[in-house]
Amino acid sequence: MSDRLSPIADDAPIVLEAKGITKQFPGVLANDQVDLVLHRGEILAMLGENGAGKSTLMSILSGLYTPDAGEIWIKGEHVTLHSPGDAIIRGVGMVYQHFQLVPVMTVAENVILGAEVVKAGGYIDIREANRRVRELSKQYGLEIDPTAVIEDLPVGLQQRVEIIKALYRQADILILDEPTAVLTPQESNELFQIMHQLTAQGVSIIFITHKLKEVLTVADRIVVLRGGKAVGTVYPAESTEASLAELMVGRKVILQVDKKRAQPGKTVLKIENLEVLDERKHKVVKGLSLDVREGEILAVAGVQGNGQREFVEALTGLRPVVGGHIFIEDEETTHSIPRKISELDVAHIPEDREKHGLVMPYSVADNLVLNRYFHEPFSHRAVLNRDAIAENGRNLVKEFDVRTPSIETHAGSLSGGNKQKVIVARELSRPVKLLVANQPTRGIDVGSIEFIHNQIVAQRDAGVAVLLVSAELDEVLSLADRVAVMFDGHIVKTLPIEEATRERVGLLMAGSEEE
Amino acid sequence: MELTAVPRKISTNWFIKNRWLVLIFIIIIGSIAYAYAVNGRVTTAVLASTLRQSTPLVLGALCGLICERSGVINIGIEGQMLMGAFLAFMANVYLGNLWVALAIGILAGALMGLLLAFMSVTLKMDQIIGGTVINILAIGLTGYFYISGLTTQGKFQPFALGPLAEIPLIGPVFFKNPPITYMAIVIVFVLHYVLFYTRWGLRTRAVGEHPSAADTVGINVYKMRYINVTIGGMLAGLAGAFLTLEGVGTFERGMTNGRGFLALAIMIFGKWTPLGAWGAAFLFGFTYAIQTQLQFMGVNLPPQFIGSLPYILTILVLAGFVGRSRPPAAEGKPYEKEGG
Amino acid sequence: MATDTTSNETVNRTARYLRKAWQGISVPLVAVLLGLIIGALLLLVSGAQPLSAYGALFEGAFGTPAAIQRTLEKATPLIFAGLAVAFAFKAGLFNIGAQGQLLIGAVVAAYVGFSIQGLPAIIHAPLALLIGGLAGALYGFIPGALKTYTGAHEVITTIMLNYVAINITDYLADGPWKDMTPGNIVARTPKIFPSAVLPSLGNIPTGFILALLAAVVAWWILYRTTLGYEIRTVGLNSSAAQYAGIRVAKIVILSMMISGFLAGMGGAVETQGINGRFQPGFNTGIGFDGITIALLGKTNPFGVIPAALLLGAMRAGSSKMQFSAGVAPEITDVITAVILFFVAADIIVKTLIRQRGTDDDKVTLSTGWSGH
Amino acid sequence: MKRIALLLTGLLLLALMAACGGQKPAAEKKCGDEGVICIGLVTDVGKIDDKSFNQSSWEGTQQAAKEVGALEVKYVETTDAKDYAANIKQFTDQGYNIIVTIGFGMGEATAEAAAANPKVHFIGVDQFQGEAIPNVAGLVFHEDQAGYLAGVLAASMSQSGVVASVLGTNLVPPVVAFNEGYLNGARSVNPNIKIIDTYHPGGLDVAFTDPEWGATTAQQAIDQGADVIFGAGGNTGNGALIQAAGNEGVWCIGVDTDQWETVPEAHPCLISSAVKLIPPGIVDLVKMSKDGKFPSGNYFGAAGLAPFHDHESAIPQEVKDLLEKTKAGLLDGSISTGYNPG
Repeated sequence: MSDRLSPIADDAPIVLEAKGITKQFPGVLANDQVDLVLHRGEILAMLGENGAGKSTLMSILSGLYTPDAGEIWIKGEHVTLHSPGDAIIRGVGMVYQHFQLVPVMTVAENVILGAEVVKAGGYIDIREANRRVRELSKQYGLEIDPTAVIEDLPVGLQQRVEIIKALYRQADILILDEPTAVLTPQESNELFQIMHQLTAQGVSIIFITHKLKEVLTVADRIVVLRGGKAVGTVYPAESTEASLAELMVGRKVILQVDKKRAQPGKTVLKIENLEVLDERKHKVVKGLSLDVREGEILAVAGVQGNGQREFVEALTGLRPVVGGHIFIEDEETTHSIPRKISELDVAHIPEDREKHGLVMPYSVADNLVLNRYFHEPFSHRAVLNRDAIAENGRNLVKEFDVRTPSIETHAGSLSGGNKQKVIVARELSRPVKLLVANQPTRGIDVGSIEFIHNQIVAQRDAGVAVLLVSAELDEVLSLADRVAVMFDGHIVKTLPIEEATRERVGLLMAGSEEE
Repeated sequence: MELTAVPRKISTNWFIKNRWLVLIFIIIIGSIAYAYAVNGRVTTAVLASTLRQSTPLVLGALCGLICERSGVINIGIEGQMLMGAFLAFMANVYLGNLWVALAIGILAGALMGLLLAFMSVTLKMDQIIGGTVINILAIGLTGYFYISGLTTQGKFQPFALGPLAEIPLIGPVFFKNPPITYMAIVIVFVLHYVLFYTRWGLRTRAVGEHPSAADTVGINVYKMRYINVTIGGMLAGLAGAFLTLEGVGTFERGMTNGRGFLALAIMIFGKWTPLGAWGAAFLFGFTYAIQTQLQFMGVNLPPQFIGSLPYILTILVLAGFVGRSRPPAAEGKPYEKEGG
Repeated sequence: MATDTTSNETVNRTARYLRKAWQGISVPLVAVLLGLIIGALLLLVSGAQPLSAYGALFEGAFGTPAAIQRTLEKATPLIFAGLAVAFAFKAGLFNIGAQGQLLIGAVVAAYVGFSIQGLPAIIHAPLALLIGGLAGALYGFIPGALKTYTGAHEVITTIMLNYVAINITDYLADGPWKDMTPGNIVARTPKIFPSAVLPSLGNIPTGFILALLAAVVAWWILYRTTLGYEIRTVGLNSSAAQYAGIRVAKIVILSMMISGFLAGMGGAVETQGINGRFQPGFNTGIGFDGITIALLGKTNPFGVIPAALLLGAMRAGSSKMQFSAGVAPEITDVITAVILFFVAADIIVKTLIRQRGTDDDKVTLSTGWSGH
Repeated sequence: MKRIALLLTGLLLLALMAACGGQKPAAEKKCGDEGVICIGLVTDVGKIDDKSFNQSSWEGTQQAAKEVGALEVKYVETTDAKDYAANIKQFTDQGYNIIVTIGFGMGEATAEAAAANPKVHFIGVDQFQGEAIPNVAGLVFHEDQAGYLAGVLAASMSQSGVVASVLGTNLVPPVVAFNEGYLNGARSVNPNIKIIDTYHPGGLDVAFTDPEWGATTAQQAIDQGADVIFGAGGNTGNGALIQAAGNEGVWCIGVDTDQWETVPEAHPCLISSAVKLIPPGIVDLVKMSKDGKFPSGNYFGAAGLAPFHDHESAIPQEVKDLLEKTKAGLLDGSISTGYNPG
């Protein structure tokens, strides 16, 4: 994808240098003596697992955190960054993984926030701000409506706003934190083109990711972080996915999930012409139909924001259905309440584990009975049985390898991967007919991903019907038996895994119709 | 209703979306005109009373609003008002200058605001507890230190704003008032302007909605909250000063009588916007004035029935027309820089 | 407990519990001390003798059996009100309306007490209590239902309903339920029949025992029943509650009703145990004190008891303090505020006594503000 | 650990001192001894300095104590109506022999305390005695008569033919008595007079401490032509008086005590007050107690109008004459105030 076949010369002027950066958080050494050099016009990929210290390092470079030790040099000057403002002044702009945008404000307001041009009395000329945003978006090819309200925009566009925000502040060092996590392959490619356009205009980019393919495609140079340390600097030309993965994880990684052929049985889930509204009463699921059989994994692939969330919520009873039908085995559950659906042995791994999946201040043990507390043995005639709950907690923690100090520990204090394991343990430790897993591995470490993938496959092999919803194409392709591509609220095509090539699925996800 | 967001172009769509609001507005204006035609004197008196009663309420609501817009819940309005009222009164007694007393009342409110900011921003204390501490503290301190029998040097008297005061109905209601009432009206519009059209307002709202977003663009969240909460305290102090320097002229223990809590309700009622709060405070003041007027007219009902009117009306309006409202997203949560 | 518990583990457990207990109690203890110290400074500033004032306060609260009884009597409605507020907090609701629910409970219990004659005490007194509680529950139902079905914020509606409750009860006491005993011109209900009166067991009011019982039951419901699990889940994360199949609307209404029941019961206990009738002006401020107490007790039913006792003792002792030391009772408000401050700002206290605590027991209420 | 120890020591010390602090050095003579007079006063819910009946009762009690040479005279403020009995007990425990209790609300607690302490004399201000109890004297007043005179004065002084009253709650009988008298007094002068009367619509706990409501209500009445305001309701009424003082050509009348003394802010408008003379009543009763002639049942104190003070010259002579005539008529029963309680 890169226009340049050879890495950019290392003798281009250095714009940013970090020496011996160390940062300690309670209980974890996030950065340990990290060195980093960034040249002008370079795309430097920073590769590492979740928890390797990438985000911490970038937060230090952008002034959000102050390091415990180490020096930062920007454009030949030794600097101390006390706040993001300090970094911005020196031209360092950061695009965070979790967008730092105010949802209820417009694009232009978000762009100018903190760097407003004002008239007398602090008056903000919003028209002038809109004009500036249009100008910038034209200059860099980042099309956007400055008067749109952020919460109405799809994530891809929100990301553009973040980039424009940095450019508006005349950033010439851009840090992109996991920018492709929420994008389709096509959107990612667009982003890469934008990145090259930017570097051509003299901007230097640090690109943080854990996706190996992207790194090899776009980066000029790759720094790998593991356990808070910089474990190597390599060039794309001399690396392979496997070598990068090994460097990143510290051991050999099996990139493919090992699984047998599916033995599909009878249909468990049948959905006909489903229609669902979002919060603003817009129809976002528009006549969706699919079915899942026992013993198979049907993966719904699609770019975030095409109605998957609303679809899964409607399926699990969390959101009213305005049209169509849902059948689980022989029972119609179109308008059933969540409790009823769950009692039909439907397990649900929710998309947002912190919002839906867990009660953070609850102990691990309490979270492990969140949808079964009213059953024997956890309660008897509406009275909880603490011993049974604790017993269940101890067993599941062991069985699902949840790394927690004790079952009394608050779920909120666990790492992302372990939080997800708690949910998976809860959902899979009971009889299951249908497993609905929405983005089950988003933002968690490789070890946990492997574990969860294996659990899902094991369920399939045990005869469970699995509906996997994922925006990660790699995940879809490695787990699915059939791939249903979702775009604009309906399934555009369902392919057997044999026919689901990366390119084909990618195109379908982007909405291009086949045939 | 999108009153909380930045005012965009008002289109016919706005009217359709807010048809209830518009309808009610038309009905209100119509009734006032009719009432004025029937009995001008009573109508004027009732509306003047409405404005008077709404003044401390709207000031208190604005206090809550500016705090919450920056992400800090303030249930200590009552206490801040009481402190403002008390110290303004004491200053009036001992210094004998109403304007100095006013300044001291505002200052007292500012200090109470600062205390709330300290508790909620620096100590990251639960904000409801912080507000409760202020409320109890104010009742205790003012009650303990108040000495009876002190006489003041009078109170603010109304003055007419030139020819404006000659306009029938509107003149005597709006343009013949004592200074703090004028100030309150001005502050409503100033705050509306500041909140939605200026840099300060943009930053304040950002801090209240998404503090880390504000932080990443170099806005000092703590400072913004400190200043806003302190300004809020000043408004509560002003509301208190209204009671002792303009409304009554003297102090009484616990004289705020729950107005700070009503202000809180009015703030929510007004959907966290200054104009909304003003409208809500007006509705409230109006029901109070009407309730008095009903007694004046000798309506043969126990005062307790008439006395419930404002509260029942508020519940009905809230349940029937206003419904769910959306507070600033980050309010109540202390902002914590993870590594800072 | 598992059967293979070794004695070593038991020792460790005991030590852990003791440490935890100390951690739990040290902060409030120091907070009280600091509250008294700051109060003493204030007394000094205003020219009073802190030690004699506190001495009188203490004597008035605990000096004699009668004083202790008064402290308990004072603490009783405060426990109920504190429980009511704390219970609602657990469901993420801010019930400012405990005052109104309490008033309604008090007046209805009085009605049951004076209007029904001839019942044995064993039936009459509990009946009045129960109906008083139910009346409070019904009054709590209103804001709960309004919130669920119209989205009206419970903070506004409960504040409004407090005012309405004052008016309703005043009207009843001065109108249909007025005491028509010849010579009476005062707005109040007739005296309740002796069969409805809650007696004192020695110096311990029955109401106080009921309050302790209510705390145990509230705790038990919250932490040992599926309903409590649902309530706490809704309070901490209503999205997760929905996901888990809990009917949030039902829980919101039910929580407000239980909260109202507790408050109403507090009112009934006041009527039946202390006042003997309903009289306007006799039950003021208790609901608001309930907020303070719930916060002091960190919204835990068992925390509510010592908090209420503390406040009750200060209320009971303050008249002695005024009598003997000439200090106005308002000083106790200042002390209360300071104590609440230090309990909430435990970070200060913990630094002071160098305790490295977890954040486990940190109270977070204000997130419940935004509603569901 | 050191700091914990330090804090604990502090706590212990405090507790110790608290325990000892209560004991007072024994005086030569103390309350309860033969021939010693100690007078205690328990306020109604509210403060001792309420510019209203608590305050004037306290003044009367202090004056009485001086006149009979009492050893001790003290007050306890009631913060919660439930404490009435306990507060009275404060004094009976210490051997006080005369206890003044204030407000109709305390009637029941007073009666009970009287039964338990038959040797102690109780003076119940504003406590109408339905049945006489030997050691309780209810110091009551014909508020309706004072109100009637105020009404006569108001109607005589009004130019506009509209007068108003701003009142505490109707739950308190004396307030109703004042107002009923006021209404009928005003009508006796001018049958066509328009009278705007308003009770505070809140509960008992706020009805007398809401001066802002009083002020606003007064202004609303003034805006509708009222030119005499009768402010009768503690601080709520005081708010009305002060508000009236800010309006040209508006008179105001205070209540309970001579408010010329207690609300100086109202001087510009305050022509008089409908007073009930609590202090002399208490002094009389205390003296009778000392002399062994303590009356039981109701003891009517004097009620009437306070002096006109600076506005003496503003009151026409014929009005003064009318007031004198009315007063005499009320005394001999030829004029009825028309107030008929429950």
